[in-house]
Parts: sequence; C-alpha cells; structure tokens
Amino acid sequence: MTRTITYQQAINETLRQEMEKDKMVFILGEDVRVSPFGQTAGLVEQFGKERVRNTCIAESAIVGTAIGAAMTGMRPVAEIMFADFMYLAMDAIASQAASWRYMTGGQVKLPLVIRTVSGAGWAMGYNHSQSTEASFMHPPGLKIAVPSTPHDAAGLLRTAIRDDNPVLFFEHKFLFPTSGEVPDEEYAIPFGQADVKRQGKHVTVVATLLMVHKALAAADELSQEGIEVEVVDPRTLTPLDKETILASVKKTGRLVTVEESRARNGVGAEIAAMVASEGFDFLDAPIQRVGAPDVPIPYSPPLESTFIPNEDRIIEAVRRVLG
Amino acid sequence: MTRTITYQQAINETLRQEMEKDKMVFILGEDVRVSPFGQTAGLVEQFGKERVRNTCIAESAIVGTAIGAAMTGMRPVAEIMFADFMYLAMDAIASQAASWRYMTGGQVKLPLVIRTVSGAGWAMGYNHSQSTEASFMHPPGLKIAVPSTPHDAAGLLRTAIRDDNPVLFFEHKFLFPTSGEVPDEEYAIPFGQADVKRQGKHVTVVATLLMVHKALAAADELSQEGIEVEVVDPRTLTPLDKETILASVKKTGRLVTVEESRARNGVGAEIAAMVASEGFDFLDAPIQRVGAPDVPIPYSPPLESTFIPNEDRIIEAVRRVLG
Amino acid sequence: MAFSAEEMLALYRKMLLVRRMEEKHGELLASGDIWMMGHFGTGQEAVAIGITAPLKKEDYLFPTHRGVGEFIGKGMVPKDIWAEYYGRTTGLAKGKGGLHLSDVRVGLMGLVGSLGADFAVAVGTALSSKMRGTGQVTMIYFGDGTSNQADFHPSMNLAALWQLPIVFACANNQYSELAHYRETTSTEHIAPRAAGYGVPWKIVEDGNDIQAVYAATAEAVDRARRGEGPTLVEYKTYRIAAHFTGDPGGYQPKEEIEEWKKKDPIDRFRARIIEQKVATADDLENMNREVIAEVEDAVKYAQESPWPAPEDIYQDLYA
Amino acid sequence: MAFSAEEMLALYRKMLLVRRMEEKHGELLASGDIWMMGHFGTGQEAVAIGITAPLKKEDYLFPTHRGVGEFIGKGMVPKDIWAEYYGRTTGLAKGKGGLHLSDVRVGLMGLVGSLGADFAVAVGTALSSKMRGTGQVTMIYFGDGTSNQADFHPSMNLAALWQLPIVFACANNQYSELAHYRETTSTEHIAPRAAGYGVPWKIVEDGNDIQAVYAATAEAVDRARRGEGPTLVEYKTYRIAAHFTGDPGGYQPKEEIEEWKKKDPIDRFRARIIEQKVATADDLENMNREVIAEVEDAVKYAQESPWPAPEDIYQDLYA
Ligand SMILES: Cc1ncc(C[n+]2csc(CCOP(=O)(O)OP(=O)(O)O)c2C)c(N)n1
Ligand SMILES: Cc1ncc(C[n+]2csc(CCOP(=O)(O)OP(=O)(O)O)c2C)c(N)n1
Ligand SMILES: [Mg+2]
Ligand SMILES: [Mg+2]
Repeated sequence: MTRTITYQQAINETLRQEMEKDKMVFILGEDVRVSPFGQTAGLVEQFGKERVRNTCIAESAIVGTAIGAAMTGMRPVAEIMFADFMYLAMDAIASQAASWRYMTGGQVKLPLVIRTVSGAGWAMGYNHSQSTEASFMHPPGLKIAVPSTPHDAAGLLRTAIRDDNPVLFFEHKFLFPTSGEVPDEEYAIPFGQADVKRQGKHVTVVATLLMVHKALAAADELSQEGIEVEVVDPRTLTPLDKETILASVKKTGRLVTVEESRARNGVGAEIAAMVASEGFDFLDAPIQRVGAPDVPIPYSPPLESTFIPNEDRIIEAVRRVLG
Repeated sequence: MTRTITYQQAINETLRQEMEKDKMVFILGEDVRVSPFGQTAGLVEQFGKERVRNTCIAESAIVGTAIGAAMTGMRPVAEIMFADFMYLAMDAIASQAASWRYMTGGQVKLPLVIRTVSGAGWAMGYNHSQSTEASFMHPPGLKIAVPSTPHDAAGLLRTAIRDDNPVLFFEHKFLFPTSGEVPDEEYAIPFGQADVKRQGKHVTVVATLLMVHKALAAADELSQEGIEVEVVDPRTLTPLDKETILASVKKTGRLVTVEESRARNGVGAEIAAMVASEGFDFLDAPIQRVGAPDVPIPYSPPLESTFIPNEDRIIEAVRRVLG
Repeated sequence: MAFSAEEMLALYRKMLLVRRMEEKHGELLASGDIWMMGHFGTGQEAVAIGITAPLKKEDYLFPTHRGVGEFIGKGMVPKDIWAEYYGRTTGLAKGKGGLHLSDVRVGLMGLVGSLGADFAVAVGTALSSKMRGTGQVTMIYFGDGTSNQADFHPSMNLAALWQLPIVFACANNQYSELAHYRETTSTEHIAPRAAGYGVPWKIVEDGNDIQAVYAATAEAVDRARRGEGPTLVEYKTYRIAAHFTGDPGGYQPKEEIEEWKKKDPIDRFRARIIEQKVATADDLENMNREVIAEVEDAVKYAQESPWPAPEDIYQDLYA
Repeated sequence: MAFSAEEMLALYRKMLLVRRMEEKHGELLASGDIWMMGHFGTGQEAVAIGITAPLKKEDYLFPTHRGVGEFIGKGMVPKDIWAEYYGRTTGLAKGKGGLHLSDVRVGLMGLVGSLGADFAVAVGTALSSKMRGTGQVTMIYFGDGTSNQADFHPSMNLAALWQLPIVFACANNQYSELAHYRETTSTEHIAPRAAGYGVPWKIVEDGNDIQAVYAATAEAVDRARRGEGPTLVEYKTYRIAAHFTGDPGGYQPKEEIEEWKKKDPIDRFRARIIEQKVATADDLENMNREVIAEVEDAVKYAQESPWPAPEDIYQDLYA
C-alpha cells in the first residue's frame, strides 16, 4: 500500500522514525527547533532540547561538532541552513569529515549526515540560492544524496542516517511542497542506484533534484513530436551509478546532462567525462550539458530565471543532440 | 636575451618588481616575512612590515582582509600556505571574492591575488598535500593560474597582480627548485592562452603544474616508439583556452587529461566534457583521464606514490587511447 | 550629547523614513507587488540611525540584513533602495544584488549573504584606509546571532593587532532568527568579548534612545579616526518585527513584544522633541506626510523603471 | 600538589622519553633514514606531560603537531609512533596518517592538518560524552598561534553554552612558525579571552614546572568531570627547537634560547627529584639508558615492519 506525502513530510517523518529507533541519532543546526522550512518541525516537542539542538551561527563549528560526536558513538544529523553555507564548512566537510577515518587507518567511523537546502528561484540573491553539491564530488570520502521526490527523500535519508560514513544530503527549496507516493512500510534506498524516472529510447537526460522535474516536463513535450527521452536520476552523486547511465546511453546513443548550478565543473562534467571515456562507443552525437551560466546568482527575477535552466533549454539541448 | 632562474625566483622577482612599480601592491599571509618556501623571502627587508604583513593563522580572515583592501584601492597579494587550507577560506573565495563585484552591479573591483602551494610527494599527509585548484572552477568569478615553469610563473603572476579581478595562483611544491629560461625584459602572459609544451600528432595530453613535466617525460619515452604526444598546458583553468585544446584534438583525434588531484570532478572532467561536446567529431577514441584515486592523500611513501599519477600511468593511458 | 534642533529633526526624520520604508515593504509584499522577503528592523531604528550618524560619507559601512535602517542612515536614498528591491536596471546594482544592497558612493560597501563573512572584509577596508592614510573609519554592524560566527575572532585579533580605524557595532535585539539569543550564546553580553583582544568596549543599555546610541558610537568613531584603534559597542534593543515576513512566529512572548512596543524609539524621540519644543506635533505630522510621499514616489520610480534584459546576466562579473 | 615518589618518577620518565624520541627523530632525519619532517617540542615537555597526566585513558585528547609529548603523555607507545612515522602496516593508521598520529584506544582521536579544525570536533566529543553520560573529559591542546584560528570562537561559545566537559589547553611557546607570537596576536595572554564566554581561565606562569602544570590542569579536568563546564588554561613555555627540521632559523634571538635552555623542564625536575631524594643521579641515569633502549627497540620494530602494498591505498576510506 502507498500513501501520498510531501517532500518536506518525507524528510520530517524519516527523521522522526530514525530518532525513535535509535537514541544516538540527534539533530543540530541553526534554528532546528522551529525549522523555517519545516524539515525538523515538531521534533523538539517529541525528543527534547538535548536531541534537537540549536547551535550558534557558525557553520564550520556545526560540522566540526558533528564530526566529534560521530566519532564517539553518536549519530548526528547536522543541518546547514542553505547549501551556500556549506562553503563556510568546506574544510570541516571536505578535509576533515571526509578523511578522518582514512587518516586513522580505520580506527574511527563517522556516522554523520549533513542536510542542507539548495536552489534558486526565490529571489534570495547570490548567497542563499546556490546548489553546491558538485563541489563535494572532487574531495574523497563523502557520499552525496540528491533526492528529487518524496519517495527518494525518505528512502535516501534513511540510508544516510544508517550509514556509518559522512553523507551530504541536498534538499531543494522548491521540492518541499511537492508530493508523491511512498510505501506504507519503512524502506531504504541503497546509495549508488540511479532511478530511471522515465523510459525513452532516443536521448538520455541525466538530471538531479528540481531538474528531474523540468527534464520530465521537457520529455512530455518532446514526446508529442515522437521524441522519447529517457530521464535518469542518479539519486546519489557519489557513489555514482555508472551502469544505469551507461546502459541508457547504450540504448539511446545520446546524452544530455542537466543541473541547476553552473555546468562548468558541475555534476554534468563528471558524468559527461565518464561517458566520454567508458561509453564512448555508444555515443552517436556530441554530449550536451545544460546548466547555469558562469556567473553568481542574480537577484532580479528576469535575470534569475535566465540563470536557472528551464524546460526550453533542455528541449533545445535534446534537439541539438539529435542533430 | 634570456636567463635561467628557478620557479621560486620567478615568483619572488615578480612580486618584488610589481611591488616596486605599484605601491598599492602588498603582501599578507602567514609567515610571509620569513617565507619557508622562499617566494616572499627578502621582501620585508626591502618594503617593510607594512607591505609584507604577517597575519594570524586564520585563512578565512586572510582572504576576507584581502577582499576589503582590494575593494578600496589596494592590490593585495594574499598567501595561503598550503592549497589544502583554501577550503578554510572557501566561502570568502568562492562566494564573496568571486561575487562581490557582481552583486554590486560593478560598483567595486577586486584586484586581488591569492597565491597558494599545492602538491603531494613530501610525505606531509592528508592535509598538507592536496591540489585543490579544481574546486575553484565551479564557482564563477575566479581566474585560476597554474604555472608549470619559471617562465609561466613570472608571466602569469605579473598578469595576476595587474588584473582587476580575483585571481587564484597555484604554485607546486616540487616546482620551486626547478629552473628554466625567462626573457631578460619584463613580460606578462595573458590569461586564457594555453601553451603547447610539446608538439605531437598522435595523442593530445592536457596536463597542469607538475604533471606537465611527467607528461613530457612520458612523451619522450613514447616518442622512442614513434608515438608523438602533443602536450598542452592550459596555464589558466578559468579562463580556459578551449581553442588550443580543440585544435590539438582535431589534429590528434585523441585526448588524455592528466592532473595530480583526483580525477573525479577534477580539471580533466571539465576538459573532457568540453571536448566531448565541442570536439566530439574530432575524437577517434574514448577520452582517458589520469588522476589520483578517490581517497585522501596517504602518508606512507609507497601509498603516496600510488596516489600521485606518474609517467607510467600517463603512458598506459596514451596506449589505451591509441587502442 | 547635546544636539541642535536641526540635528534632532534630521535624525528623527531618518528614523521615520526607515519605519515607513519597511511598512511599505510589508504592504507591497501583502499585495503581491514585490516578492523580496523582508527582514524588518521595527523597533531598532534608534540603533541603525544612531550608529551611522557619526560617520562621514567617505567612511565604510558593512550593514546587516535587518531592514533599511543603516542604509538610510549612511545616506542611501529610497529610490535607489526600491529600484534594487524591484530588481530594475536603475538599481545601483542593476537588480543583481536585491536584498544585498550597496551604494559605494556613500561607503555602503555591500551586504553579504553569509553572515559574518564581512568581519574580515571590514578589517581589510580599515587596513586599506590606514595604509592609504585617508582617515576613513570602517564600521561593521552585526547582530547578536552573527557575533558568534567564526570570523569574528581573527577579525577582532587583527583589528586590535594592527590598531585599525574600525568600530564593531553589535545590535543585540535578543533574537537570532527564531530563537532567543541565549539559546545559542553563552553570555548575556557580547561586548566584553572585546576585552580578550585588548579592545575597548561599551554597552549602550538603552539602545532605543538614539541620543545614547549616538554618543557611545561617536566616541568610538572618534577614537578610530584619531588612530587609536578599534572599539566594540553593543546596543541593547529588541526586534519587534518577526525575523522575516512569513516567519511562523510564536517564539517571542506576546507580553515581551508589548513591553518593548512601549519603548518604541521613534515614539520616545518624538515625545522628547515635542517636550523640548524642538517641533510641534503638527510639524512632525507634516514631516511624516512628506516622508510617506517620498517613499511613495520612490516606489513608483522603481516600479516604472526598466527590467534588466536576460543578456545583462553576463555583465558586471569582471572589471 | 604533592606527588608520590612513584608518580614523580613516572612523569620524569615520560618527559625523558619524549626528549629521547625527538632526538632520535632528528638523528634519523640527519642520516636520511626517515623522511618525515619533525616539529619538536624540546623544552615544552613539562606542558605536554603535565597536562595529560590528569587525564584518564578513556578521556579524549586532541593533540598538536609539536612532537610526541602529549602522545606519550596520553599513553601511546613508542613502537606505535615509529611504525606510523615509518609508514608501515604496523602503524595504528597503517601508514596512512604519518605525522597525523592517532591511537583511539587511549583516547588520542587524531591530529588534524588544518590547525584549529579540531576545536569544534573536541566540542563534539565532549557533547557526545555528556549526552551518553560517560563522564569522559575532552582536552583540546593547541598553540598560541592556533588560538587565533576562527573556529576557536564558536567552539568556546558552544562549550560554554552547553557546559561541556572540556579543557582548552594552550601552550604559549612564544612562537608561531617563524615569528614571535606578538607579531600576530594582539594580546600578551590568550587565556583571558575565555572570560568573554563566561569560561574560567588560568595562566600557568611557569609552564616548565611540571608540577605547576599538573596542578592547574587537574583542577580544570576535575571541574569538567564534575559537570561544571569548560576551562581554558594557558601555559607559558618556550620552543627551544626550530619550528620544523629544515627551518631557516634566525628569528629567535640566541640569548633568548640560551636563557630558556637554563629553564629546561627536564633538568629542573631532575634536580628536584634528586634534591627531594626521590632518586639518585645514578637511578636517573639508569632510567635514561632504559628509555634510550626502548626508543631504539621501537625504531627497530618499525624499520623491520612491512610496507603497505599499493592496493592498500583503497582501504579504510569507508566503514
Ligand atoms: C552564514 C549564515 N548562516 C545562516 C544565515 C541565515 N540567517 C539569516 S539572518 C539569521 C539570524 C541573524 O541573527 P542576528 O545576527 O542576531 O541578526 P538579527 O536577525 O537579529 O537582526 C540567520 C541565521 C545566514 N544568512 N548566513
Ligand atoms: C590552518 C593551518 N594553517 C597553517 C598551517 C601551517 N602551520 C603549521 S604549524 C604552524 C604554527 C603553529 O603555531 P602554534 O599554534 O603556536 O604552535 P607551535 O608550532 O608553536 O607549537 C603553522 C602556521 C596549518 N597546519 N594549518
Ligand atoms: Mg539578533
Ligand atoms: Mg606557538
């Protein structure tokens, strides 16, 4: 049996269920008790202030605190209010959390989740709108989840919390109110398993987070002309499910990558480079990348909407790749 | 006329010359007065403590200070002792320095250089050995120079200091003692101009920093078998000289990228993705990327040398790409 | 601190202008006419206007996200604010900044999005004016919540070490986002943290008294200007507004808000002005009407200004 | 603080072991037998051993890069240190850590490469032991230079806010890399910065007196253990060694070094031991020989240990 919940609920419920199940799980971050976006709403009432812990505004220290707690038996779920601020904690995330187990030769484990919220489109300007997930693919030791639906959000978050390693969990502002079906029973989605969100045969579009929905909308439109787009959602960036992507490209012979952030050294760069190496023989046309231009995120709506990739740009890219 | 100097001298001399020429240029960073690697050695004696300014150990504040000075008429050259520590200043670099002009609609300019030192191989372990340049390609607004020779170091540093925008300048530990020819007269190398370090016709190898030299060594060896490798050194990662890279791939039909850091979402990912899009029709074989494995940098020499790409791995990649 | 009648009226007018600007912003949001969320500084106008009054035009200010107070205080004009809020090409940042206002002509260097990212930037502008010998003072204005951000620490250290012309001005409005500041700050007072760096500090107990705010700030600004280094001043005030428009609310006790409404800095200054016969209630009502008209005109100017073109997105990245 | 004879000798032995370990490291470097640069703590052994002595095995320690003092103090044994320095599989980190030693069995959680990155991590372990109710104390040990790193600030704030069982132990050895600390630190003393967070602090004026170090630290550790929150203790000492082997030197006045050599903490404790008739000079010379033998054996053990295989590079990344 299934039921319909929102993305925000999926996150909130999963946090609650995991906190009920394991008393080592606790939450820390800025304003996690009231929770402006609602992901942690109501948890302090149920679990108390010890386990739902407001921190001061200091992102590097939030992550550092989570690292220390994780290496000594707790299972912290830290929140960084906006994905932009992940950069304030870049050393803690990319050099410390990511390496600590390795530099101790496996003496400690770090069961630690860092949840954050990405996405432009709310006219919040250059520093509250970034999607920074691509920046964490180059450093080693991090698992990165990028759920696009309530189903994926709950399933990936459960896996994240139960994982004994640092996991970065990127939520998208615009997905919080979106709803979708989830099974009634508890489930977890293993990392490294892409989901084919739409089957197709002419072009493979690999997209993440909000862009999955834009890709699906573009696919609907193209389908009316007989162009069948296969939409692949990797769901985790590391580990990356190369097999599913390569199998799709093998079928279609054409690849378009779509992401909300800048294409330059973005998620699509890695996917394109991987396919250009491991799936070269499948390719019938140049790979196309859709992403934002190489500028900061401007505030003014006409500029911001130029920044964010949309259906039209995806459609154009698909047409380009079809030659 | 030319003369021979070391990479370290090239940097030191250029700093001195630019400081002589423009009294707005000043240096700040940890221990820049004594200068363990020698790049800023002797400058405090000539220019005094005001213009060669030791800071406390706080990388984010070093960059922040440089941003403020730059936007009000100074031309700071900040030093971050090791490229690993760039992550401690990631927000200041990638979100603030990179965006400030843009978010003010061009009201300020930020003539600011951040020099840092990358490179593994000295058994300094996970956090003093990283090459982090790839991490700064995804954010917008930054220019990134990666000199591989004394000639390029002096020419690019001069351009960096005279540029009115934030420039990241990555030096490599192992290059400091290497020497090479430079013109007697002052010169500057424009950004966005790759240098073909060796002409070839069978395979294009794009490499940066120390890897340029390993690629050249590999090319020498391969040449004995009649395989002529063209070694392209982009010299700046942003702006990236796509034309030179594409022209080379057009000639050879084959691309190998080489970098010291992890290949995943590294410099090579962007170059490979770009070529798979814009130079697809030139390609006769899958693109090969050579880089480090997706792990932190281990200390023990046999492990560290497994981490760092070497001639053999470049040669293997060239052979693979030749089929 | 004795103010001339003219000075009193000028300060009063600025406070009023701030209040009316933010009220208008609230209205425009309610009517759906503007989309940019507001973080209003209702009740804190005495701090914003009082701290900026001792600054010269050429001094540098790093402002906060809490409304338009210090922007107005430092000399930014309503039409430039609205043009930017409306995202038009007539905005000083041509719509690229939005909330992140700047007006470099009057020393408003720009509002950062990462709270605290400007601590060290302010150290940099202060260092620069010291090196260039210009006599400019830098002020960095920040909230109680922001005072805990990591960069505060090396920035205080460097400012003190180099004896820079800088004033650290902290508005303690008792809330940091949706929680009381003592939920995340270990001490009641922020200012004494300066002592650890050898930096003089002061607490203005009544931050809703613009004259007290002015006096303490002027002293710190003068010290900086004389080359005697940094000062940290903390102003006790209260955030009557929600953190942001759309804020779920409920975490500020109603009685507390009511209590503080009685200490409204504008009402109090108004009473003093009338009491000291600097102006009559009628004069002030006329001024209010003028201010409202100024705000309305500015909004209209913004609304009628042109939108940026899509290709403008590529401009202003590099110098 | 009254120590038993046994305790005195145990502490003395540890200081001696640290000195001999680092001397050996210097020799091995000179002969080219080891490649890992040394940052020796010569002259600071009283701090390293004195602060770790009050800790229990299960307490957590975040150590520094300055030699092996606190590692020995917390209970790491020479052979484990050398095996790691030699990069062998017998190292506790299997050669992956090198300088970044760890021995989690004795609470040595690992040495970070980014100075100050462990301030907040230490807050995390202290929070964890408080939440788990284990009674463990966390100590974070750091230098004067590191004390200015940004994360110090929110970490002090959170430790104080949450009243965590943690001791901030600052070795002020007067140098930060290749410059005197006053070139980069605004105040003579670091410890009073704690006051700004409501955290008690103490300065141990003679950090080369192990008994004074021990006494002040034990008090702070006990406070933490009793659940009374954090303390910051600063120990005045001196770095007789260069910053690192290969350091150009010259920035520490020769007379200063000579002056401090006279205050050598090992010599002084030795004199006290003999004076108080806890042991004779002969006893101590025997101990010295034993210590040297232990170091030699440990080096030999490391040298004879196997190298990791290239494919080991992929291990220990994920749990
Ligand atoms: C680095 C960073 N973290 C979090 C935020 C989100 N945020 C915006 S305002 C705010 C609260 C600021 O509190 P305070 O400094 O007291 O200023 P006030 O809002 O009370 O004026 C927070 C957490 C941010 N903008 N930057
Ligand atoms: C974040 C960071 N910046 C710079 C360095 C380089 N570094 C290593 S030791 C050191 C000096 C540390 O001084 P202090 O904390 O006083 O300790 P001491 O060396 O005197 O024992 C520096 C700057 C580093 N390891 N990490
Ligand atoms: Mg506040
Ligand atoms: Mg020191």
